[in-house]
Amino acid sequence: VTALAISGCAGTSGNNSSGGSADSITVGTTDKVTTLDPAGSYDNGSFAVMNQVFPFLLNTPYGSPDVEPDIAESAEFTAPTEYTVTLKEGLKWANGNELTSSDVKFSFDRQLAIADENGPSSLLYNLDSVDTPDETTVVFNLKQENDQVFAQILSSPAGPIVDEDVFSADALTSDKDIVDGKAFAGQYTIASYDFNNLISYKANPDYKGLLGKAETETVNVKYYAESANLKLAVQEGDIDVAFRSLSATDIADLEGNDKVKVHQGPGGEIRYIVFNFNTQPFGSTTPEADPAKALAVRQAVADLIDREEIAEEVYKGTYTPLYSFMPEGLTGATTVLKDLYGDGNGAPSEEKAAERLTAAGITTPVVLNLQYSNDHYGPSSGDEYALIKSQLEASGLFTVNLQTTEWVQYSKDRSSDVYPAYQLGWFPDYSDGDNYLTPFFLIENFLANHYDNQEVNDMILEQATTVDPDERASIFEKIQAQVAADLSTVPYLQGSQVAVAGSDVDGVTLDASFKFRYAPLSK
Amino acid sequence: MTDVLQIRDLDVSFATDAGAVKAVDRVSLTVAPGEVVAIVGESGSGKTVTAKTILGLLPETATRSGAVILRSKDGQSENNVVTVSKDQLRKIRGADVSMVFQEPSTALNPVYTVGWQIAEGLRAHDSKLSAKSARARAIEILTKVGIPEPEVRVDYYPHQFSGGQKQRVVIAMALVLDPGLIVADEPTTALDVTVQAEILDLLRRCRDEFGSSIVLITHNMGVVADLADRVVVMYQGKIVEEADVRSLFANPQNDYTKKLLAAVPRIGQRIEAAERKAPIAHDAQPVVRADNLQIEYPGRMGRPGFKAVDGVSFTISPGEVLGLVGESGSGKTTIGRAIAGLTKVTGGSLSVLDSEMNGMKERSFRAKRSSIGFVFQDPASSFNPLLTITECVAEPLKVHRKDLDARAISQRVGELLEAVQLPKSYGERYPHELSGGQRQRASLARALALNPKLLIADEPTSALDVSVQARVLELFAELQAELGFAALFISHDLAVVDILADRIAVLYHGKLIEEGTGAEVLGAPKDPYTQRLLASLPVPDPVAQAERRRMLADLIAGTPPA
Amino acid sequence: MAITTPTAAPSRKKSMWRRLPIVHQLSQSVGIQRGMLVTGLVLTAVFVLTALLAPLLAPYGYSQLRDESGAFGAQRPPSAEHLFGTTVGGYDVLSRVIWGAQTALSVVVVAVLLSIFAGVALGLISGYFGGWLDRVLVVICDAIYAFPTLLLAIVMSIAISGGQSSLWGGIFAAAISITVVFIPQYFRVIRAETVRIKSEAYVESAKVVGTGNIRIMFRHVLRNATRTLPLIFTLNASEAILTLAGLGFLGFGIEPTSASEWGFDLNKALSDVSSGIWWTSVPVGLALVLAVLGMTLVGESLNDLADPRLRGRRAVAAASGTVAETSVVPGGSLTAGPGGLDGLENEGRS
Amino acid sequence: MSSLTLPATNGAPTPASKPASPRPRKGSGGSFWRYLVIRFLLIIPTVFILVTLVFILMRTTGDPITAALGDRLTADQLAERVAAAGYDRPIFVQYMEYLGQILTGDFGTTLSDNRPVLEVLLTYGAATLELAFYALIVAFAVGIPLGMVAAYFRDKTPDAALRILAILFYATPVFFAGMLLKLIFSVWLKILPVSGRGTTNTELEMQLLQGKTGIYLWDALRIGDPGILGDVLAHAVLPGLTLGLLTAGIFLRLVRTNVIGTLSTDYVDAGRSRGVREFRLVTKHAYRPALIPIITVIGLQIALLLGGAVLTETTFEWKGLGFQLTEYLQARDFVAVQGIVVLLAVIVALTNFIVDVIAALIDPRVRY
Ligand SMILES: Nc1ncnc2c1ncn2[C@@H]1O[C@H](COP(=O)(O)OP(=O)(O)OP(=O)(O)O)[C@@H](O)[C@H]1O
Ligand SMILES: Nc1ncnc2c1ncn2[C@@H]1O[C@H](COP(=O)(O)OP(=O)(O)OP(=O)(O)O)[C@@H](O)[C@H]1O
Ligand SMILES: [Mg+2]
Ligand SMILES: [Mg+2]
Repeated sequence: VTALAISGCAGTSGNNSSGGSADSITVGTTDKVTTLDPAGSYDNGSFAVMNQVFPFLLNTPYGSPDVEPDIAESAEFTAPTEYTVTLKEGLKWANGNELTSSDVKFSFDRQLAIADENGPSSLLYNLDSVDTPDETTVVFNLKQENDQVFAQILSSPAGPIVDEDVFSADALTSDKDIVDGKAFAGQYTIASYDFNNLISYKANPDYKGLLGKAETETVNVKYYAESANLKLAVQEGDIDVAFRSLSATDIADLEGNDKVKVHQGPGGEIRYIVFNFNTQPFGSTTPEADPAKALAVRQAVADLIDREEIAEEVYKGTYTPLYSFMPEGLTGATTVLKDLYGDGNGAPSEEKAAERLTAAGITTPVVLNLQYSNDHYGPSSGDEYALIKSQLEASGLFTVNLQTTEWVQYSKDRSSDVYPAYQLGWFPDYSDGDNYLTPFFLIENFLANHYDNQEVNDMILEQATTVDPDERASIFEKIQAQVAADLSTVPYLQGSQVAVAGSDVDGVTLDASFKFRYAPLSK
Repeated sequence: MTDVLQIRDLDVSFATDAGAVKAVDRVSLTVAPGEVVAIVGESGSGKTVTAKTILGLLPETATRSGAVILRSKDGQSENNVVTVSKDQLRKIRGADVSMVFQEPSTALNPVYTVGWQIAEGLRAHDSKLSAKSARARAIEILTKVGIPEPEVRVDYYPHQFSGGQKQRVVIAMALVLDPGLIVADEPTTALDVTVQAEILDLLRRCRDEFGSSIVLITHNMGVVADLADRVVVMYQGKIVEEADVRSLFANPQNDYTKKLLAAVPRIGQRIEAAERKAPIAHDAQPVVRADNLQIEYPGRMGRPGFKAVDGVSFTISPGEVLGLVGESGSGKTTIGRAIAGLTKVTGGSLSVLDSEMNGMKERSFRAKRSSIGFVFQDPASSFNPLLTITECVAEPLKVHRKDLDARAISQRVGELLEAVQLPKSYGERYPHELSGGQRQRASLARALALNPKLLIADEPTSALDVSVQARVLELFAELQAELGFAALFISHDLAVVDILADRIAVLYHGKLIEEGTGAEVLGAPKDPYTQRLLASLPVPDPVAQAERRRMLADLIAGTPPA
Repeated sequence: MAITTPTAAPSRKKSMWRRLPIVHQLSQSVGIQRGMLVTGLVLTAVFVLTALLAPLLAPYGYSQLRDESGAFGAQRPPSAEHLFGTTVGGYDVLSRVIWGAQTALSVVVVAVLLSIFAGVALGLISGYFGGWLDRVLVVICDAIYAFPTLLLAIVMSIAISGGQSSLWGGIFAAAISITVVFIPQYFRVIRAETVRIKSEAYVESAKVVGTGNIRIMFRHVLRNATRTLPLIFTLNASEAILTLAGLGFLGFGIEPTSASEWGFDLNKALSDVSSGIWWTSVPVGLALVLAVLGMTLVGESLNDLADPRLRGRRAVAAASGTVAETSVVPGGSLTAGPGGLDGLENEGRS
Repeated sequence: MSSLTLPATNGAPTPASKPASPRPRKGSGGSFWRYLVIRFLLIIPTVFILVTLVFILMRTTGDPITAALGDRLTADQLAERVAAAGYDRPIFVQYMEYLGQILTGDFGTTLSDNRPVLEVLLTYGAATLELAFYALIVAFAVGIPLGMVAAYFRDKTPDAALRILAILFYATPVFFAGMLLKLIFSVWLKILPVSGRGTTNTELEMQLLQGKTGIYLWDALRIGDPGILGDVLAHAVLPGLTLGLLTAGIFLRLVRTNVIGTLSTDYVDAGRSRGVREFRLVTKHAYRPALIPIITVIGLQIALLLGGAVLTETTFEWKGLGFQLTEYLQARDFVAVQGIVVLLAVIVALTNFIVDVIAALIDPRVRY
């Protein structure tokens, strides 16, 4: 502990001492950690910490969306339901304990055993049991054959490996015990932990995995509540890097500032409108139920939405238009909606929408009750939906009743058929196309919007077990095309990752892994 | 000039919500060294304003003209208070002229010790004075005004003194800088008569021992007779008469002065109306019978309660007027309220119109209420400010006489108002638009609305001027004679009670110590407390008062204080 | 010392008009006190008028994003079409400010009315009857009072926003949240007044004649207990605006598409402020501050004027000048006038 | 108008009526301490009512699982987890269970981030206390002297100016004022930090300190490094000013009205009649008696101060109770919310209790 590298330890005056000297970097964020224990949290803020300090069997290398062995030597299907991972030799936890297959088995067993209500155990839906033939070999026994997603899941929030000597097998372990027990084996260890205020990371010399050694010895992460403060902090040089989430205005302003550089990368986050097939206009439980008319309404909405305008006006380019169900950058993603709806080039088309509605015999304007959450998807949802409302109404084809509800109620209502059409966002658990399809378009899906297409259902199940990457990509395309025709949801925005760093900071890496890693940072 | 104070052509006006009010109108007067000048006059005649002008204490809303010339005691300097600079005025205050306030408890700052407050005046005039010697001076002056154990008491806070002691402290503060003139504005009004006698004694010593002149403001002619050398009578802002004390009482010149003197109640005085009073039905069932009556106020939060009335027995027969006297806090009001059912009886028995009040249920008593009238002490607050006089007087009728329609009620109200000699047209006014005397008459009308068998009058005249008081008392006597109700008449003024009551009861610390006819109780008091009470009462006659003063001194010397 | 009571009251009509709250005080006030009251009244009047006339005054709707010539665009600097520019959400700032007055006023009126009714009723009953009900209510109200108002409003708004938010839904949700905060305040004031009035001689005299409780409560207590309400009303109104803004700022307020709300807009403008975009926040902030300033000034002036010790009065020209013989005294003068001895002698003895 | 002789402040127009609650008059000193004990015991029902109220409000409007995973899991999965955690049982049953826990002194661990509630309270409570402390210093230092100045110049220009200033302090929303202050002092003048309670280095030092209290000022004094102390103080300036001025506005008005009120009492006149200087009359004779109602009302302002602290804490990244409470509210973490509510209620009740004692110490009439 005494060796802790605190830059300029003594005598620093409070004024404007920037992030520290060359061997330390300070990152600011508005994320929030809930708990360090991988079994107890399923959110971005906590996962961001885990990514720095816990080892993963498989991980996404810098610049790629696909997974490769991290602390593992190899990982492959040794039988249709057996996924075998071999660990590297001589792995150690920062506290000196050996990192063996037994830790791995412990980690997954406890995920399933604890199945914490806030935890990600649901991601391990296909894991049956874990065997450890020897110190370095782990065999995952799966329920379904050839699960192509399982490798991704090992890099997801369900995937961090934990130290069996520190963590409890059947209960959540407190942050304090984790930090005191130095149960870390990722690129960094945590030297000092002040919950949701300041975390000080120290490079882990024992890390031998895929991602390589950390460039900077000490990284401090400060947690902010207000993005306005985060912005001022990076602008004034109090911190070196600001990552997640600056407002669009802030980013636009910082772009004109020489002292900092705005880095942008692909983001996995998408925004979409969900239609409830039962209660939407002409939905199956409404008095004038008519599937064809209902489809026409959905299509007309897709025709009228001006994605470019939303991205530019509301988000100043920090979000980009999304024309498919899978975000751009993922293997297999298409832009199918661009061709099918609007003017064919991504811009809206009133004529086409009007045509469609007329063709379906619908008298306009159609009254649409549109619901959004005012706080859950960032502060701009209000502006976003005001703009969508205005876009839909500008054509005269729709009358939109915009409504908003506090998040918890919203979550309950949306799955109980209360909202005919509503806003949702999605942040992926792992960067694979499957994660953008399975939750939404299976017959029993998480949207509970009564979308029911057996063909889509089958194709989704099929891609999950298709070994050949090209074949799998083509199934992805087919699914997207079919869903685009059915329009269970209308995706319209894809978030990009934006980090603002001092101009002297190198190594800001924003890639399709959607994980922001501190190790490459240096200055 | 040898006069300590010379006021010439003083005019004072106030800005008020209702426009300008002239309070003092061309007043001129002088005070010679060592002289006690009393200013008397009805309430609001400008006495206090004149006094405050002498010290330059008028509020900012006041405008003055004329001259108020003050001479220092040693005759070194003279200042016109009206024109002098602020700083100079500050220097005069306390040193040349000082003030004794009416209400001693409000004139003392509750959060500082009396020693601090006395020293404050010294320090204001001598910033070099050490804390130690200021304290010594404070102890010295406290000794002189007769505070026991002054070395200890100097560190007491005002609330740790009794009312009379507080007034002594206030006087000590006025004396400490040895001013040539002390202005005392009603220095004894807030005190009981026995205490009042002591304070008057002290003031006399101020003059005799310190050689201070005193401007004494009061409306109590007894006090004037006791203390003053010369008297100035004010009426409506003007001085209407000025004379030395003996000749004023013996031979008043001005009409107003004559009326004023005539209106002062005296013991043994009978008024015409009271002579024709209704007969007392001694044989009939008494209207009120108290037997070992006890009333205890519950203590706050588990503390033992306070016994305000402790084992009192008396009766009131139909048509009889019982006068209840006693010093402040002796339990008079409590008894009155208990009879009216406003305060719970906690022990003994009290029967009112054949209802037992101990354990009384409001519901069962409500019917009896129509037979009881209550006249409150403060006429201003006993009327709902939002209702007209007519509405107020009609209230009991509306509640109890459901048989009467609006016209009948209004007619009855008219009759009532006329009975108390208020023109009917006054009924449309709101309470605040009536004078105190008029309000008290309206209050009487309301109490009589239902022809009660029993009237409880709780100090009905204590808020009134002597002159108005005389009228109301007369009216009361007249109505009693006419209507023949029984009455409990509560007052702290022996003379007032003597005028009206058939019998008088003296209350002391919640106990009834003496009861009898006026002649018995006041003519030959048996209880030492009654004796002192009687002797303390100053009479409006300088010659007689000098005699009484000697008697009182003997009495006190003879009997150890109670 | 009693202040002069004018025996000869001016004509009744005039005095009724004069006795109306505000008007009465306005005519009472002088100098700087009047200046402050007038300033407050003017600001408040501007605020109320803006709110009432918002549909006429505002160039655009509160949630209007485009007109015939297309979308407004976000964060456009002030121009001829948009006097105060546009917000980050692409609304016209001026219109939002004007419509915001309407929201603020609605919330204030609903909140204050609701809390007055609830608070007055509870306070009256509690203060008049006393007993265990009184004790329980007092403890509850004290407990609620002990809770920071903004936090309480947040808890309430979460509880209420379970329903869907429309314009009035949003306003009511905000108003009810604020109401809960205010009820204890009205309760305490009215209860204290009731307890005081209950022991006033005129209530006792009503009791002595056997008047029933209900009649006493309404005829004697209620009307006298409500004198202080206009004052508290103004002070609470300004507090309501600030609470609403606080809610909006923390994201518990009214949504931009349901109504325009200043706190929400200010929150949105925070990023703008540090990016050199002043026009989205300054007009809103100013409107908010001025509205609160206006109402607080009125409230404070009423407070000062209600308290004779704090009330200033016009200086009288000169001692000997304008003065009439008005020193008719409370006791009634001895010789002159209907209240005096002579008067009595004349009319009496009939 | 008895209830209005104290100023009806914006923050709390009613506190004026508060002293109507049993403030013993002279001579009843013996019962004063009894009153204080009862006052102290009253904390219990207060806390109980608030806890109940908040529990019902929170639990009827949602559960922490839905709050956290509403857009992650299907309705069935959610329902399953909700049932597993027992949130689908009748509210009353859950409430009794919760009460049982509290009564055994077990505040539990937070639902949304798995931390011991006591630790949460200590950490954030310390921060809020420190902020309130700074704010009170500013409020006293600014509000009370200026209030006396205003009283001294009553109804003259300085008075009017001060009063308008006071209202402006109060009327400017904290977040707006805070932003402006940050722009001026941090961005343009660069003399004060933007936000937070210390620089990274300071905070790391604090973490290393054995037996840290979480009250940075205290911890910094113990570390004894002037640099760190300076840093902590520099970070305290803007939040302290923002919240302090808000409160100062209220204090100013309070002091002014009460001092003016006492200035017209007989004992001030008595002082005047003895030649005491006007200035001394205001600052000594009138001020101290005026202080008694002032202190009482100030006690009630504590709730306001804590409320204002929510916005100040958010604006300046001052991670304290109020800020945290809004977070937990949104997460429906009722265990954490209850804990904070209990603490707030206790703080408020304790403050009022202490205020009563202080008022008693100032007012000799109730001292024995
Ligand atoms: N501050 C004031 N503002 C307005 N009018 C006042 C003020 N002080 C006194 N007055 C008026 O001046 C007149 C004289 O009042 P003053 O106090 O001198 O009467 P007083 O003779 O002392 O009466 P009392 O015996 O009742 O004390 C009254 O009409 C009174 O109402
Ligand atoms: N509500 C009450 N609670 C407690 N004690 C009371 C209450 N009312 C009166 N007392 C006390 O009871 C005693 C008698 O009071 P009461 O009012 O009967 O006196 P009084 O003789 O009418 O005095 P005064 O001449 O001053 O009107 C006093 O000591 C008083 O302090
Ligand atoms: Mg007088
Ligand atoms: Mg009495």
